[in-house]
Amino acid sequence: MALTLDDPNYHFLKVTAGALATFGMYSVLYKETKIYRFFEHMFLGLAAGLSLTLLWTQTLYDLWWGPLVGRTADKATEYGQNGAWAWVLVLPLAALAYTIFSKKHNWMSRIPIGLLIGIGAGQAIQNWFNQYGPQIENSIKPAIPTVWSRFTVPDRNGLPQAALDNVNNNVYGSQAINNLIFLVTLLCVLSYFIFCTEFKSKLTKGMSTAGRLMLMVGFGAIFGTTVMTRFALLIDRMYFVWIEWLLESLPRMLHR
Amino acid sequence: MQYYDTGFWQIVFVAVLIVFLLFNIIRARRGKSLFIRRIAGLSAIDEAIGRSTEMGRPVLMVPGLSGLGPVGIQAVNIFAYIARTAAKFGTPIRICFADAALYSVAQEIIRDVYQSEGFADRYDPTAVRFISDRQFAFAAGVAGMILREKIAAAFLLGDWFAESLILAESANSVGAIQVAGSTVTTQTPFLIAACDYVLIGDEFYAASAYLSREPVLVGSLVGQDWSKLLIAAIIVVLMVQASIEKALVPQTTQETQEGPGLIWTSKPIPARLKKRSDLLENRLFNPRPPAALSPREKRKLNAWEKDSDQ
Amino acid sequence: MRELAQLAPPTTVWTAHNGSTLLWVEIVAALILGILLAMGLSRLPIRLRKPIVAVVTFAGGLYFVLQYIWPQAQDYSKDEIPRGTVEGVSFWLQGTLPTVTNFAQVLGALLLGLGISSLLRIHISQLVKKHKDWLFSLTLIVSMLAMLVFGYWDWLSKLGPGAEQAVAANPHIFPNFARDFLFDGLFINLDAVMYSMIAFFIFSAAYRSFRLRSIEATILLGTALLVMLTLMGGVLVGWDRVVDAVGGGGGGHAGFLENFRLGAIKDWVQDNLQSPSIRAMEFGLAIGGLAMSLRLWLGIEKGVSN
Amino acid sequence: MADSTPEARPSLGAKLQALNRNALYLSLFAVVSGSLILTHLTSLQVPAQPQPCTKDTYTLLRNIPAGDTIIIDTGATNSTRGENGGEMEAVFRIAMRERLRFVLYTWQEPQCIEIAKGVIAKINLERRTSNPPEPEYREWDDYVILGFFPDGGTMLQTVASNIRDAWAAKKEKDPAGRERSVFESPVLKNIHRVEDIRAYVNIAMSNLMPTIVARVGRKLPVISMITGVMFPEQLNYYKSGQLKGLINGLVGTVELETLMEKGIDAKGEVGGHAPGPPVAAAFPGEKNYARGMDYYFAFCCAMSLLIVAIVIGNVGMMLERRRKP
Repeated sequence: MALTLDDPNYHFLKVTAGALATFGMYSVLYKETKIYRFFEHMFLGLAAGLSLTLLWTQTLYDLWWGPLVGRTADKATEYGQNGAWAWVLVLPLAALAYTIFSKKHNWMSRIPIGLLIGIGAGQAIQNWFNQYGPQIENSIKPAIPTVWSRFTVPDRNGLPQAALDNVNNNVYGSQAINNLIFLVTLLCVLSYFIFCTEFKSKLTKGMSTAGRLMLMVGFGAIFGTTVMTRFALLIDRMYFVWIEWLLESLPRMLHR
Repeated sequence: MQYYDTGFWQIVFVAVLIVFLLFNIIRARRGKSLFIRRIAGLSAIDEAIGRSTEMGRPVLMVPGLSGLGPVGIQAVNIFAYIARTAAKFGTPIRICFADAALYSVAQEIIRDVYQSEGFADRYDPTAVRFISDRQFAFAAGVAGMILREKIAAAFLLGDWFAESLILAESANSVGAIQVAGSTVTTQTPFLIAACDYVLIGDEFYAASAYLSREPVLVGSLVGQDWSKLLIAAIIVVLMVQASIEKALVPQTTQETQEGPGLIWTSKPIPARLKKRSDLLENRLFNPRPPAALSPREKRKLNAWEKDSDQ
Repeated sequence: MRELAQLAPPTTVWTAHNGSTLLWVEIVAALILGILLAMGLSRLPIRLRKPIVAVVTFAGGLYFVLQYIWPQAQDYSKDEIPRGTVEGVSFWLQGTLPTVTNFAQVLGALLLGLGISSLLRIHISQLVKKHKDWLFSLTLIVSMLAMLVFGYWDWLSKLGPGAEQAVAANPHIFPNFARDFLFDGLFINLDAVMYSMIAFFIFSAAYRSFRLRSIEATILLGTALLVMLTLMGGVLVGWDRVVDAVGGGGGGHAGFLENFRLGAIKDWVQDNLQSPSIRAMEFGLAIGGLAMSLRLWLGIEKGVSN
Repeated sequence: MADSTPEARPSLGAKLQALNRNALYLSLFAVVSGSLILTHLTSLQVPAQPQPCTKDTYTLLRNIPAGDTIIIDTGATNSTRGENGGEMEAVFRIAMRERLRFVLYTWQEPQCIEIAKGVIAKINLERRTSNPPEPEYREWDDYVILGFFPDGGTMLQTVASNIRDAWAAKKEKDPAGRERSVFESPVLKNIHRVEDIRAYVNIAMSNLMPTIVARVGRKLPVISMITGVMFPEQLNYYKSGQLKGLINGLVGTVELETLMEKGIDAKGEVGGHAPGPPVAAAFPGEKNYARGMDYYFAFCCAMSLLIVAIVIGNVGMMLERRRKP
């Protein structure tokens, strides 16, 4: 069979299918129609099929089947690997989870599940500091200027390395103030997340209110940055439909 | 874990947090009554369920893409509370999952809820569903369900990613009340924009304590507060310390390593401004490898030195 | 070098040569043993059930907690002999870690069947009961089977055992096309469509809720607008022209006014307001997660281990 | 929340506050489609203002001597093609025009490689048809493909300590069609340590950068090309110097393309003509504006529409307030 995956006819078929799928799914923006329902169910089916395929090809084959049966070296550069029979015990263990469908034995499903929960919890505790320690350290910024001669940070570009290091190493007045603002913001927001005391004093009340407002600033900024990605993807979809399918792929088909 | 230099410090830190939590849990179990401030999003739950009962439309609960971890199980606990109320009123419920393991846990918990409330007959096993473990297939499936079944209330609590807005807006378009909360900070803004009530940050974790008033949970919530205060305190103290050290204490020695064992020796140098890596706080968080190093340690060490130069 | 390849590593009680009968015997035996154990479990008296689950959970967590708190040997390698118990344990922890994490992954992956079976249960019953949506259920099942069959077949022909020859002999057999069509032609596109649809929802959500209703809403709107404007080249250029005009002399020489470039303002907000507030929120979540994990590990969490 | 609940005889204010959902969707759809097609037919260009991180990225890539090798680690799939796609095209164009050799692999999804191959083929076609026609980029001689690494983290760890071990098993067909180790290819034959590689370009839709920086970040400059969502987070890595370059999704791509068109002069001005050798030269008269610029006008229009919609909503609210105080 000489036909290859980049054959124009086949490619057109594929692109057309994609375009139809696009419009089919978009139809839901108007209302939930039979067309959408069709594509939705197809999507769910494909996804399920894909997951099952990947379950073997990307997880079990490498992580389970490989160690279980081992392999004889195929490359001159490496040793073979022996099979470890104990891996087969995973099967009955996992099977326990499926007792959930039985009224009588469903408690057994809690053994593998419990094990997984335990492992997850353990890992969470194990990684906790590695994950958040750096963030804590990162929030510690010097707030006393080391230079009083000037307030703002000098223009960095075009400076020789030594001078640049000096600038980077110093703390200028403006930076000190920013670092203080950073700290205050951090504390305010943290105080908003204190649940078990009623804030009575003006200060603490003010702090937690300010904290909530600061959160809104953060959220607004995130919103702004995320909008770009979302719109870019929509534009790409439209490009796919209008340009790649309608203006490029279709004419190429017709001119053959 | 490496204990050399300041390595012990982080262990102690985590240990203290854990002690805070356990101590307060025990305290609460001893029957010490503890206060929790009001959380708007959670007061809305009953309202939402009431509304869907009147309309006779289902209540939807989705934990996003949460897997079988702290977040997912926390979400399921909240859902269990909601399901309990729904069971009393006989309000139909739908719970959709993207993770098979969590799905199976939830199915059991919800079934127990209905049984313990004495409404085993009202429990519909297809109410708890696995939709798909592929993010957007999941979104498509749930969105379709929302629109078809015209759900009256949606609880979107858990690990939400890009799909959050698809569900929130679909639910809004059928006029459902939405209570949402995401542990993924980048999604919260969208939930705030689209939903009626939003649990921000660890209000999500506070929820189960708030709803159940279960001593264990309330106690651990107090412990969490203490822990947050501890973090705040550490940051403030170290910040003061770092500021003073940086502004007033010049660096007069340089630590270098010599000899086959790479022994640390500190040599006097002309006084200069301290770099970040010279500061105590930095050293607390980046323990310095000991003398007599193995090859791997040497590699780490070189990396560390390069790091402290920038 | 070739000899080296033939040379298989020595076996232990736990391992046997690839393809050897011994290995298969061991595997079958272990499987039977496992099944028997499982059956034995089902006979367990009720009072023992909870403890067992609790113990299993605790053990699972303990392993990783030990990974964290146990003093770590400076330089672990398979062929070094540990000095003393502490280092011995540390070596054991480091040596077994990959296996344990793989095991957790495999076990978790094997639970996928639970989900798929729930999906199928619902749709097959709809199919049988001729529920009004039975056609769609059929679509779902068919497309699932198609993806499964061709996906696996395609994998066999490309990456599976002895695939190189197969591909060389016949570069693009039908399953490759079928799989490519289902995955690249349909699945990927459906995925992308769903993703792109978010733009519409952002649009309507922003229109609906970005009102100068309260201080909070105003702040949210203000920062969002600020950031959005910095993304639009035209606006940015225009604004900076103004800055230059006022500050005199273009191109980053407007002195103090530099701080009033749109980009600069945005960066300031992000550095000094956004990142600390989000970080504080992260700390809260971190602690909450830690507490939850702790409760789960110790089995004192209500709802799951009750 | 103001939802579309029309009162009896709604006032203008009420109307403006409750525009029909479908109308909103339709307007966005129309605006995006229209502006896209317009851009396609009349290749119009919107001015962009390159940010420092984009300038650094371009300067770094532009000043790598010809014939040297870089790593391109792609995670671009079709679902984020809107951002990663443009970034990838730009990188390939720069690399090919400077005759940089590159190693291509992914540890995110196997199909990323197929997609990258497609882009390379597309750019090769451009090069064939451009006048004067430029030489095509050929596998083995100009680039090698290492394929998919299921466990990239570990792989990078090995790369950091001994790159030759890490990729020892990787083979590729030379022009003669013989299977040979990639280290015999012109791309990698002079590479003995990871430090010999000039740059690590990571094109990603997920946040893998911290792992990369942790593993190899101190041995070679890392450039991260990501989607806008992750930009604020990664910006800190750039500021702390752990990232030598950073491209902010679609806008970053447009900035990069602008730099390819205009270049950076000796005084660091974009498109300036200061005397002396430029910081980073342009590629005059070549196809610099590509997918990024194709999308940018549509993007700006969509953003403007969003802002307009927000304004309309607020105007409506004002009117309403004025009507019944």
